[in-house]
Amino acid sequence: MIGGLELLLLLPMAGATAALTVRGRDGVAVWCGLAAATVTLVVSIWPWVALHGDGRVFVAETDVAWIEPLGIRWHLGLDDLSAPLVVLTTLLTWCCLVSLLRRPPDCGGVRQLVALVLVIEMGSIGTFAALDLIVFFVFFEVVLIPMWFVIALWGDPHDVVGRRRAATRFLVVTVIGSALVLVAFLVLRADTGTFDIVLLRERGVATGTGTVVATLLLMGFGAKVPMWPLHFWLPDAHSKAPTVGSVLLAGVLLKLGTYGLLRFWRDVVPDGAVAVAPYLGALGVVGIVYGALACLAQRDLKRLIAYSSIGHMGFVLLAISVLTPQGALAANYGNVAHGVITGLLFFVVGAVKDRVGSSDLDVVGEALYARAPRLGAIFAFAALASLGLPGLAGFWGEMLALLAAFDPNPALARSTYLVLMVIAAVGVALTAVYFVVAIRRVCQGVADRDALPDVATDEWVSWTPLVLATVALGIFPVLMLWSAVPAGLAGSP
Amino acid sequence: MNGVEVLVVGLGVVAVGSALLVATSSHLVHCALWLVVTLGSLAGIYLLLAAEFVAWVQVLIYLGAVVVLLLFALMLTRAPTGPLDDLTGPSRVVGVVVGAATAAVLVTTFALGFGDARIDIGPGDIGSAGAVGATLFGSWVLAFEVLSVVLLAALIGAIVISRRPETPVGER
Amino acid sequence: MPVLLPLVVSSLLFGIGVYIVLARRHAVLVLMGVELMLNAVNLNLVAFDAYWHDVLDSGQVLALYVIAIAAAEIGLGLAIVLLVYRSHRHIDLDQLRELADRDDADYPRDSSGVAS
Amino acid sequence: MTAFAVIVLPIIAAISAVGAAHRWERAAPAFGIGGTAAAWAAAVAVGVQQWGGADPSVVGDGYVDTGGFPISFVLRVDQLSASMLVLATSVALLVQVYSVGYLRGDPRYPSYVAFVCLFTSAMALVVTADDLFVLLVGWEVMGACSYLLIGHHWELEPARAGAVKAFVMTRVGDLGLLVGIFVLGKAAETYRVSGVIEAALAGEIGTGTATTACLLVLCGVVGKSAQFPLHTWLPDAMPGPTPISALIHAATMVAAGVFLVARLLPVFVLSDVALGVLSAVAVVTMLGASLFALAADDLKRVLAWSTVSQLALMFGALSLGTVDGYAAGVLHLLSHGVFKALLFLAAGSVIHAVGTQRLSSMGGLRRAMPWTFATMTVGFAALAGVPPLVGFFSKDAVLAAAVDAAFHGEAGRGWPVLVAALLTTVLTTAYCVRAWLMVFLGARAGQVTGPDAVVVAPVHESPPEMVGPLGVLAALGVLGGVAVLRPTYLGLEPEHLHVGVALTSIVLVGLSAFVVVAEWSRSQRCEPAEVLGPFRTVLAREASYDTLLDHAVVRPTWRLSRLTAVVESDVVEPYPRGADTGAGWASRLLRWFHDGDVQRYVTVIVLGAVSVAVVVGMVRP
Repeated sequence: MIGGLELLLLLPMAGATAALTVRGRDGVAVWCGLAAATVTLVVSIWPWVALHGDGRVFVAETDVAWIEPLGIRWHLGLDDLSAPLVVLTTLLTWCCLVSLLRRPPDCGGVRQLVALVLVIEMGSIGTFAALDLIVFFVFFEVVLIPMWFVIALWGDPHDVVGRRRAATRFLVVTVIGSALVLVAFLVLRADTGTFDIVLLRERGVATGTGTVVATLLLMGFGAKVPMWPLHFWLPDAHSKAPTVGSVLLAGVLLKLGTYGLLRFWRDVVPDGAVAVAPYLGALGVVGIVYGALACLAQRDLKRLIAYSSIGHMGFVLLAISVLTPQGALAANYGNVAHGVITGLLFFVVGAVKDRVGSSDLDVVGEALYARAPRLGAIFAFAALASLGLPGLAGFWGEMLALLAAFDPNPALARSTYLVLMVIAAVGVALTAVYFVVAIRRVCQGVADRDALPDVATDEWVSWTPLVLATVALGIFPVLMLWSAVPAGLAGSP
Repeated sequence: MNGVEVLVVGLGVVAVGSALLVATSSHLVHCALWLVVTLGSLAGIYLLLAAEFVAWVQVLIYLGAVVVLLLFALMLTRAPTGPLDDLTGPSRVVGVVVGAATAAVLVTTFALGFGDARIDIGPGDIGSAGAVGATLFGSWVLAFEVLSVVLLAALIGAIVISRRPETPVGER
Repeated sequence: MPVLLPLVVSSLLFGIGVYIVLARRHAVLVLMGVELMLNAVNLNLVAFDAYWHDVLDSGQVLALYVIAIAAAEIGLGLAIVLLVYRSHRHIDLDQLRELADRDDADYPRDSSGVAS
Repeated sequence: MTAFAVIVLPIIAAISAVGAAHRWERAAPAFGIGGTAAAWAAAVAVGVQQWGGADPSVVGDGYVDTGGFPISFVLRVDQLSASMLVLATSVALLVQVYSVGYLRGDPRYPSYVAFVCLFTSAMALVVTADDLFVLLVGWEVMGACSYLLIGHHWELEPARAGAVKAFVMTRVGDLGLLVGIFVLGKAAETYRVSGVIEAALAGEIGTGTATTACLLVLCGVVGKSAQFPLHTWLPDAMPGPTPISALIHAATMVAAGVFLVARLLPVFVLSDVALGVLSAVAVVTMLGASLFALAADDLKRVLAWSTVSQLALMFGALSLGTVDGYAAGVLHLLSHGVFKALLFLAAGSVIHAVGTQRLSSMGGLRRAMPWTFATMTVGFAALAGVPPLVGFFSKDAVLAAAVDAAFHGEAGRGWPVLVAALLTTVLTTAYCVRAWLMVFLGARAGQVTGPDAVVVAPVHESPPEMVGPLGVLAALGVLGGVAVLRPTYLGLEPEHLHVGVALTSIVLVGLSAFVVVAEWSRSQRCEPAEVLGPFRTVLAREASYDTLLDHAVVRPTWRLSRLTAVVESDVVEPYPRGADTGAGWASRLLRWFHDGDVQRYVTVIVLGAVSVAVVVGMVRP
């Protein structure tokens, strides 16, 4: 039987196959991929809706034997933690494919790129939906290689060596990270005799083993998130990746790390995580401040946004580390908000880069407001959203993270978290500084260079969902918070 | 120690001794000939171990075919017939050590595993051609057929490899 | 008859075969070393066959297979030796270094820039 | 529902203005005026209902569970909110009308209208929100709108710098407010404003908690209302369009700080420390800002410093912690809204005509711009506290409350506030008279001198859409005294004139004005502030506070960021590079074994096998 989630996995694969095999011009292939992505997007919304008012923990659950001798089961399901992320994935993929429709890469190979994007989508959905450790790991790995191709083959056309190095660095760091994750999974299996997340949650894990597992997961997923000081692959990968690569990398791939950390710390090793949680919080906060300071000194827009991602992920990590339902909520909200906003930022900066040939601040020049008013306005909008302006999506993520840190799990030292919260608040201020400085450098000023083509129709089509999502999540945080307490989050310590 | 054992010991000494000569001789052709002695004495031991058919196959194939092939190889590569002083490479010490270590490990293992076990060969145990043939074409026929395919493949492979290429490899 | 007797002989033959393979420079001699090792195995097989009184004679049958495969192997080995001789005009193993990992300069440069 | 309309209508107008921008360029002002007028009507409707003594109206009951206490989407309008709503929408409406003339032909008019509308809406949200987080949303949206509007002329360096400074300084303060909300929410176990006040009145909040919470809230208030030590952004925001300055100074942005303290006064009262800090901030800011106003050479800067100083006066009144103080603070907030809007719009009219903001380049405009002259005179007089204008009565209330506290109540806060307020009265009069003299009297227009003199042609009175709002505000300034004396609409006791206090202040105003006029005459009708001598330079530099901030905060931050960049490239980057190089070396080392000697390969293989056999044999006896 094919459940809804299998459909979500098969649709992108069908789209990818169609994009590769369909005859005719390349445009037809992109349309095929886009059609698959559209159906996936529509289908992916229903689990999220189904969660509302439904007391069940997991919707669309399937659980059949897969590799029986090893006790590996094909167990999929979505809860309030993963359903929004699945929608985020499908939405961003849709936007990416729309942007490829009229703007195929100069170096060609748009069919392959579409197929890879869809494979990434499939792998991400699978990772979010997996309820078996091995299934999770398989999908987690499936995402990596396509992204390596996307960066190495369709990356910055001016720097072939640099883009390959960035891609390989991304791959090596994340593969090392996932090796640690695999070790953690095997330790869990050795201790409890099952790979099933639901069973693991029911049976519980001894605190000692739990601490070992939590530490391994911290390091493994930390490389993916990326957590300071494992972040060094991110700026390179972002600055060399093509626009769709940057969007998916920031919007979806980083979420795999935070989602994994949250899922396993919350559901599987809540007791073991207590011992390492303060370290996670501290590293997250260091990431916030460090990312903000690094942004201030950046000369390249894409790198700037990459460093800002480190900061935002710092908030998510801080929220995860408080080990409360509120923290989980804040982390998930931060995940989705960051995905939407940073996706939009990368689209806009990618558009700027396409127009002037570089994302270097000196090359981009000043006065985008005058040279391409709508592009400048969207950039300013996205920047304001990213710095956490209330009324837009970014605010709730940061605010809830700080609020969660104000009131951590009773097992944790509250004074530590108060200090962390204050430092994180300083990071919020620094975030505001670097974004307004960036707006000042890029958007404002005297227009001493040629005007640029303004936002085109296809760009509007691919960006508007993200703009609307940013506003909607900001004004109606209920969208994300509605299923908060009744279902899964109540189960944590 | 009965007569059979004496014979086995004697043949064993001959086999090992001539194998040592294979390993040390400086005449290539002598090496091949000493190898014949080793294989022959092994055939004798097979006979004493009641493996009659194996012993004859050993004589036919090894002594007959394999050694001749080796001699062909020596001839076709224009091996000099006189003594050569550089037949043993610079790693002879290492070779001695590793070879001795291997033998020692094997001997130790066997000694620990089969310290004083004995082989009792009854009259019905003789592995005559009939008996071996019956099992070979009965229980083991599938492996036998597969082996024939392997031999065919090896034959074709040997032909393909040794065929003269259109352009001589050396002039590449 | 102590089972150890043939086993010791086979072990010594095997060790000598190893020595030949490792230390002798002439390719045909190395092939002889391989033959010695195979025969050592055969002796083991036959000896254990006799020891266990196997009704299926699996030891002997396996020894026969080994002999057959050894024949095939020696045929292939001969072909390779001839090929090597034809291309190099010698079959001295010490001077056959094609398998060495050479410097980057000898390869067409990989443009990925991953290494170094 | 009406209160909801006040928030939503301007947003609709903003979206329409921007959406219609490329089709009907001329339509933007109409959308702005229409939307704001509708919001104004709704606000008045709410106001009439509340002033009539109705129970506070509550709109909406949605809430969001955050895992802790829920965030409620509830609007609650009481008498104070209603009055603030009416004030804010009125000023916004007048500003929209006024801008039609002031920004005629501006290509960025649609976005301007949209931001002003959004600004109005955000202020309405701040005064009506019954949840601290929702209040914070409005609070910060206002900050963003002021950032965007101050940077309206983004091709000018001062506008860019001022916008960034305003945004960053207020946001730094807002973080304190955010944490303060956490503390309040945890203490009161709700984020509802009404709930927090109930908890405070019921004594459920301890003194320590109240102190922490109030001090943190004060951070936000100090940032938003430009009080010491975060006061410098407001004068630097002056490169923004003048109507925006009127909006920010009179009825929105900075007023929100006073409103919040007034709202949360029941919590502040629990903590003497918080009130003490508040009064200290108020005293320092009051005096410092009015001194800076005295020496500034920029008309809008004078007005900006006067706003800072008047806000401090309100905080002084609130910090007394008495009912009289509360009434005086709120009344002064309302009356200040009227006359400061008037002053800024009139100043805009002057600047629009003259083309410069420098006082030393103006003068003698009273004949050329009679309407502007008349209305601005009313504004200055109200600011200085000349009877019977609105400012006189509200300041009288502040002074009376301070006297009451000094002699009969909390002397520790009463005396400093009283003394500072009296000194401020003197200084306020001084800078008002000075500015008035330098703008309208003295050398005539057309003889404007100085480096910025761009207008050589004779100056004209501004168009009616600019003078009209001035007239309305001037009328309010004259008649508003009644509203101050009869604050029953706020649910307060009627004020009565405090004769002794009033006389004292009148005498002080008169003396101060006399001295300034005398000095002005002595300096050949040029610059009365010359009497300050070397002190004037210090004041004109605003006590070098910005330089101090620059050295203490801004530069270290930049240095840290450069350090981070260095760390990134020289400490972090070497890790992957080192791993890369290390792997290269390791492979070269291993390659040394891999030299093509097949026999050695076999040696190693056999050795490995033998070793494994030996190890296994020894481990398993």
